[in-house]
Amino acid sequence: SEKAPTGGGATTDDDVIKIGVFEPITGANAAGGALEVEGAQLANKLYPEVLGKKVELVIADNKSDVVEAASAAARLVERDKVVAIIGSWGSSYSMAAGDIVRNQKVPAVAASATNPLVTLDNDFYFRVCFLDPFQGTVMANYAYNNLGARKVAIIREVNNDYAVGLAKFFEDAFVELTGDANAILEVTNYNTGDQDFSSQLLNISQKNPDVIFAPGNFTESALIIKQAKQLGIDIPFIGGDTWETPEFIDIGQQDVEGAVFSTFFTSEVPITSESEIFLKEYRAQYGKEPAAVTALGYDAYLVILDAIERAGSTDPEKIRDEIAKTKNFPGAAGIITLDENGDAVKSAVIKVVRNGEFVYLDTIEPIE
Amino acid sequence: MLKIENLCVAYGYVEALKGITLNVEEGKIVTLIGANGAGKSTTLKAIVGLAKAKSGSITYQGKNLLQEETKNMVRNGITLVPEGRRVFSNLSVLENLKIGAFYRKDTKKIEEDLEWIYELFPKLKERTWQQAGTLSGGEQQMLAVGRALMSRPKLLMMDEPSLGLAPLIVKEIFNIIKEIHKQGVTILLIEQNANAALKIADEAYVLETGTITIKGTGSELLKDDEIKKAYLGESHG
Amino acid sequence: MKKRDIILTIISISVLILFLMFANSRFDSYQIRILNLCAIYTILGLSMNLINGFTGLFSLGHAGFMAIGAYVTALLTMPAAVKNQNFFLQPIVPWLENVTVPFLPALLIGGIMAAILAFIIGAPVLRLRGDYLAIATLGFSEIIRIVFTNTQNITNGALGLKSIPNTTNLWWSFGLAALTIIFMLSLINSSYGKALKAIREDEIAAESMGIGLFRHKMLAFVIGAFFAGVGGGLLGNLLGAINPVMFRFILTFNVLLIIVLGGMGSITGTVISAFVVTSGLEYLRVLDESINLGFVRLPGIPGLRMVVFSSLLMIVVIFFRNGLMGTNEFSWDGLFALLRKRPSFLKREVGR
Amino acid sequence: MSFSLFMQHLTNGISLGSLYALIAIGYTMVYGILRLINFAHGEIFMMSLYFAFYGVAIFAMPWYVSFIVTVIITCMLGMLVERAAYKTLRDSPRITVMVSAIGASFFLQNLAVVLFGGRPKAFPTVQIFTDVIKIGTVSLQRLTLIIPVATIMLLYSLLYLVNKTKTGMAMRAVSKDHETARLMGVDVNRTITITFGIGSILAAFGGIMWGMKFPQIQPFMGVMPGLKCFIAAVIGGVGNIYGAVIGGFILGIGEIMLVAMLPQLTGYRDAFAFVLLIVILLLKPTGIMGEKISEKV
Amino acid sequence: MELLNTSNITMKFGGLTAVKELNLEINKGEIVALIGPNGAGKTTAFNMITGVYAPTSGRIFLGESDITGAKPHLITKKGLARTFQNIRLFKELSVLDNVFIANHLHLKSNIFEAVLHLPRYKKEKKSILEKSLFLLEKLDLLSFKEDKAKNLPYGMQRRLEIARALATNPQILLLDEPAAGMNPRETDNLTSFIKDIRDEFELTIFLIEHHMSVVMGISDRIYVLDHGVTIAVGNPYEIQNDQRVIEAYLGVSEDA
Ligand SMILES: Nc1ncnc2c1ncn2[C@@H]1O[C@H](COP(=O)(O)OP(=O)(O)OP(=O)(O)O)[C@@H](O)[C@H]1O
Ligand SMILES: Nc1ncnc2c1ncn2[C@@H]1O[C@H](COP(=O)(O)OP(=O)(O)OP(=O)(O)O)[C@@H](O)[C@H]1O
Ligand SMILES: [Mg+2]
Ligand SMILES: [Mg+2]
Repeated sequence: SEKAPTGGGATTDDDVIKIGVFEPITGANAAGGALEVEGAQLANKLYPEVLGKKVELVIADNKSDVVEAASAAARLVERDKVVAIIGSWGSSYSMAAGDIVRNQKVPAVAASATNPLVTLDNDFYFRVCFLDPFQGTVMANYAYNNLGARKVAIIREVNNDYAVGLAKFFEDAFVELTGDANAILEVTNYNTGDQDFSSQLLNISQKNPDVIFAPGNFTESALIIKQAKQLGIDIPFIGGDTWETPEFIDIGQQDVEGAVFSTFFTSEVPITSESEIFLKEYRAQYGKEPAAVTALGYDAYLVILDAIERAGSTDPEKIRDEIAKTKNFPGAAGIITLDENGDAVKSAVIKVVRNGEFVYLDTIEPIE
Repeated sequence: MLKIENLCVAYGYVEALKGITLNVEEGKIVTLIGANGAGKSTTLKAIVGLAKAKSGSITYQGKNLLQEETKNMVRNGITLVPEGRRVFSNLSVLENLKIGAFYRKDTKKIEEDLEWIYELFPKLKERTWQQAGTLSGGEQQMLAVGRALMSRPKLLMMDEPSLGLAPLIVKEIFNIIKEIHKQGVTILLIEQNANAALKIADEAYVLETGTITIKGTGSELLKDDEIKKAYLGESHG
Repeated sequence: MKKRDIILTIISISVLILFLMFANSRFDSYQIRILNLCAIYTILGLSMNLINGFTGLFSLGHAGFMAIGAYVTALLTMPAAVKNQNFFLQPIVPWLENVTVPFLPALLIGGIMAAILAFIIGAPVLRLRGDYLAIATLGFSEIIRIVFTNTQNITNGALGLKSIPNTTNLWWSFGLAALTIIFMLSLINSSYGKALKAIREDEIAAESMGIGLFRHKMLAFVIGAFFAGVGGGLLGNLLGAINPVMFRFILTFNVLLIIVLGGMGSITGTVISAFVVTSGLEYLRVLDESINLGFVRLPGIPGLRMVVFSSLLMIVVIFFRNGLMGTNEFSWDGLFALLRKRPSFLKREVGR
Repeated sequence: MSFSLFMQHLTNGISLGSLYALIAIGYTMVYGILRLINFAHGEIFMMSLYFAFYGVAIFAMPWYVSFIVTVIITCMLGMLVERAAYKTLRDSPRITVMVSAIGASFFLQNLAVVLFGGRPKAFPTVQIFTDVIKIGTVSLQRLTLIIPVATIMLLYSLLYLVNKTKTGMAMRAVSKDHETARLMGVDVNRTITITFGIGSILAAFGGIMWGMKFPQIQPFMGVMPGLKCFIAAVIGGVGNIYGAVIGGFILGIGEIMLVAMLPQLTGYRDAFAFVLLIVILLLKPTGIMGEKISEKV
Repeated sequence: MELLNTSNITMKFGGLTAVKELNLEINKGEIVALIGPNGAGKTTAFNMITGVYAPTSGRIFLGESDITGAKPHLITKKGLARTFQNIRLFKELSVLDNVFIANHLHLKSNIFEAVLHLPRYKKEKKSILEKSLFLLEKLDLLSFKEDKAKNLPYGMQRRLEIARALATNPQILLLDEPAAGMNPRETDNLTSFIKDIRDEFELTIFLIEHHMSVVMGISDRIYVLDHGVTIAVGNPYEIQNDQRVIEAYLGVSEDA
């Protein structure tokens, strides 16, 4: 259409290449969004140029809202003429942008959106993290093998697609491991923003599960674990990657000690040389330990940059083709190889809260 | 006591008062009569600051009233019995009376005045605890007058106090007005019942579409043919 | 209508059609999306104005009706394969799996479902008055959302629906918006519309004049819900992805805002306001992003846009209590009178 | 269900209910006087938590100093909100005021995002209140005992204020007719400001206790409690202070018991408040304790 | 022929009996007045008859049909219309619309016909418009037809309320203190006006009034209530000389 006459690049300004960062900066998921933005910005600072041109990040707030998300994505593509997009935290926002990037033929690389639907049937959406089914399996294995659990209860955030998905994948994996159709004693629900979970917890505790799996946001999860302790419930809690934020510990304090979860990356065991650069620079700039999703935001930027380099062009479609070919790319959060769906095949990391810190426990390799 | 000069009031584009001049002397009963919409209520509202004057002046005991806020009027001794009763429907009869004395601090005297009101309106005493909103129209009117008296006004202004009242009560209200007047209260009265009003008035003004057309003593106006024709009707006078 | 007015109206409509043709071929998808949203919000605003502005019912349940319309339309237009892909956690109920109908009937069914629900809800809640009605309808809209979150095998729960066919385009949205405007104008000026206004003015008097309160309130409520459902369906098939969280109270509030700013009880006001608010919100997006002034870069402050937006809103509400148009409507006579009185107005409009 | 388990549920319900009650009173106060759903009440509540947080975390005040300062600042904030969003709209159509109220609520939410950031913060807890004690088989925080007592105490002071004092009488008069109240010498603006101040103080009390029980604060945390407590007020009969407390308890205990008795309905827990609201309104359109408003024709 | 008939209607508000066992019989073509001290229960009686309140006990008949406890709009459809003690016009609507709306109850077209302007609706609309204009003309309100009702002078508003009530095609018209707020002169005009409309529209009129000049001037019969109890029924002459009525209501005759 209109783009054709300008030739190869969609950028209007020849000196800069624009990459969109499509994240929830405000609203319910602002915390997660901010972490990914940090990663992308750090990467941009370290690698500000490609093809001899300056790379500029254009940050668009999807306001943790699906309608806004679609508009924000459209705006990035059409008004800002970005050549690629990073994001978003929260699979539903990525899904809302899915049609736009596909129709406008601009590639998007999600950092931490783990819902299978994000990339499914969409040639223009990629991600640098693993998927919920894998994460569910990892945690089910951990509960079964390491904690010796045979009966589990689940408390999930029912209006959060991530939590609902992860709970289901965990359930399937755990039932298969135990061969016991009743291995999941109970699945109980709560809503985003709830603060009282006492009755759900008491109900669960009556069934005496070995472990409680609580996929959901760190905010509610920290409160859940805290309230369980206050009610005298002494059952181990395990969860997913969203727990890995400083607030999880701030809010949960001594009560979240011993909580175990899976995540993408650990700073204790740098995986690649890129990890070391990332860690060094991040600590220097922010004076704290990075979250996994920050590393993923960083990686998403690098993958795009690498693709532009290989394409030797700023034509979004050519960039897409190169992103799709990404193989054994050394990112900060591990080696990235994208499969035919555009999903990264990677290892997962297990961490535990110990003495007010997230401590590395184990690495789980991808299942082939 | 109260002097109004060249007062103009407008609601948006509607000019309700087009420069009226009016004088209320201490200790008198002054009445304002006129057709519906002539601007009678507006005059009273302007005095207490509920309607904004566009130009002109209102002075009360030498003080410029246009600068005063409505809430300070009772302190100055000016009380208005508003058109349409406006009792506090969610308050009891007793509380309505008490709120009439809101600014007063002399608790003892308030109690005495309460008794006085109950003497004037025995009906109200029967209904001390009833919510004012459920009183009948006439009862509410009595309550509104009683409430105003509780502030011990020097100048009592009443906007159509006989509206919707039974003949017996109308007579009673006029007797009460005379009674209050005897106790030294100056009265500015608006009435549709021009006949009765003129009978007790020392001084009367006729208002027509925002201007004063006739003024005189009550008895003068009662005899005026034009007034008879326009306001008193054939079956009267 | 005067002959002059008919001609002017025909000219305006033709100009609008030409504009849409132009927009379709020359505007980028972002601009087209905003235009689509404007038209959809016009429909939503008008439907809410019928209930709140013209009938005086304080209803805050719009997001619920929109949710019904959006889900029904989406589920009816998605091909079976897409549905199966969406429902990967728990399969969709069989009776929904294979039904696929064209867009227009799907929209209509969406609207009708919303209307049926309004009818069921209305029977009990329309007996309530004022704030109580407001809070009860708000409650129903939340209940709808919570039910949609929990009915995994019908709505896909929290996962929402994606890959909904992007059928909504300028012709659909503007076409339906125009039909809605015509419908509302005709309704409001009919005897039924006047009866609704009478209810708004004074329920007791209206009832004493022989107007059945319940029946007429229900009429407004159900018709409003129908158009809200249609608007919701258009919105869902514009976005391509919906989920229950999207239909929170804030969505109702956005629509409420449009009608209050435009003038409760004014169709013209609602239309203008829908366009101004929808595009205005997009313009304000600048505030959240960093601004490059050439020599310095001002960092964007996330959230500032909404702060500015809500202050603007409050200022407008405080200083223009009756909104842009009050209860007045556009007429050619009125426009000419305005132009004659204030020639500068014309200049400003043309200058832009 | 065993007796001890039931008691544990009940205790949790009472403690949640009394928190709801506390905030609901604030709604009811303002509604009673202004006939206005103060949508910003939930946000004033949220702001009070931030004030307390900053008092302790940034200004390193001891918790009791910080809490007192919080109550004062929140009170002022409430009065400020009244000035900005409501005062100028005294005689506007209801719906306009409602929109302004919702606008004020969004404004405060987003202001909080800008000022405090969107990420949640941990509310400073006070050991003596949050320690867990055991009574029989029931384990509870000390706070759980304190909250209902505080609620009941505040309830009675308020009842006294509204029904027995001159200020209270002025409040009730203002609620019906501003002009006439003014004629009687009542300072209407001052009365309304006081009402908002008191409502906000209650929000601050509620906020502080809420924060200690659920030590997590973020800019949008006022929305759900705000909505639920308003519902509690309506259930009880909005405008009626007793009603607010009763409504709060019914809602708190009801929510907990719903989940306790019917675990399969946990996903619908938030709907409970709305369903209850609608059921009560249908049975008794002005709430349990609400005055009957039969319009006299 | 009896048009309106109540048998022992009683209305209690909590402990208060506002109206006790009221028996009215109003014949076609009559003008009947209901008087009594403030708070006697007159308006309450109206409210029961028009369906605003459902009586605590007793039955109300309009012609043949029992209208006890029926909804107000259904009672209006049966041919009973009223005005209010405190004027209740549709304030923001035009004078013409106020009257137009009162015809809505007889509209046969459904909403689709109305929205689509189908022939039946067009025809009905035309006749409603003609009838409304005719009424406005009859009541001397035609020159105000485009004005908002709230902008009319008070006396006109009262007249408009009557015009609106007439537009519902009533057999019987209930007027609650039509002369309130009018000066004696205007009151005189009202008296002849009520008689005129009775004749012109073949109405039966039932009114509440405190102005004795009106009541005594036009009533065929008068009911007197006191504390909810009927203390007298009779023609104006009888009532004026009834000792109980004088004591409770009229006072010693002077002028009213
Ligand atoms: N709030 C208002 N807004 C607009 N116009 C008003 C308002 N109040 C009164 N008016 C107009 O001002 C004029 C004077 O009204 P006012 O109430 O003073 O009359 P009045 O002499 O007291 O009549 P009445 O005998 O009916 O009480 C009228 O034309 C009236 O319509
Ligand atoms: N809704 C109600 N609730 C409680 N009491 C009521 C209600 N309506 C009327 N009353 C009471 O019933 C009695 C009769 O009232 P009503 O209005 O019928 O009197 P009325 O005869 O019309 O008097 P008026 O001539 O003053 O208008 C009064 O004592 C009044 O307080
Ligand atoms: Mg007047
Ligand atoms: Mg009466």
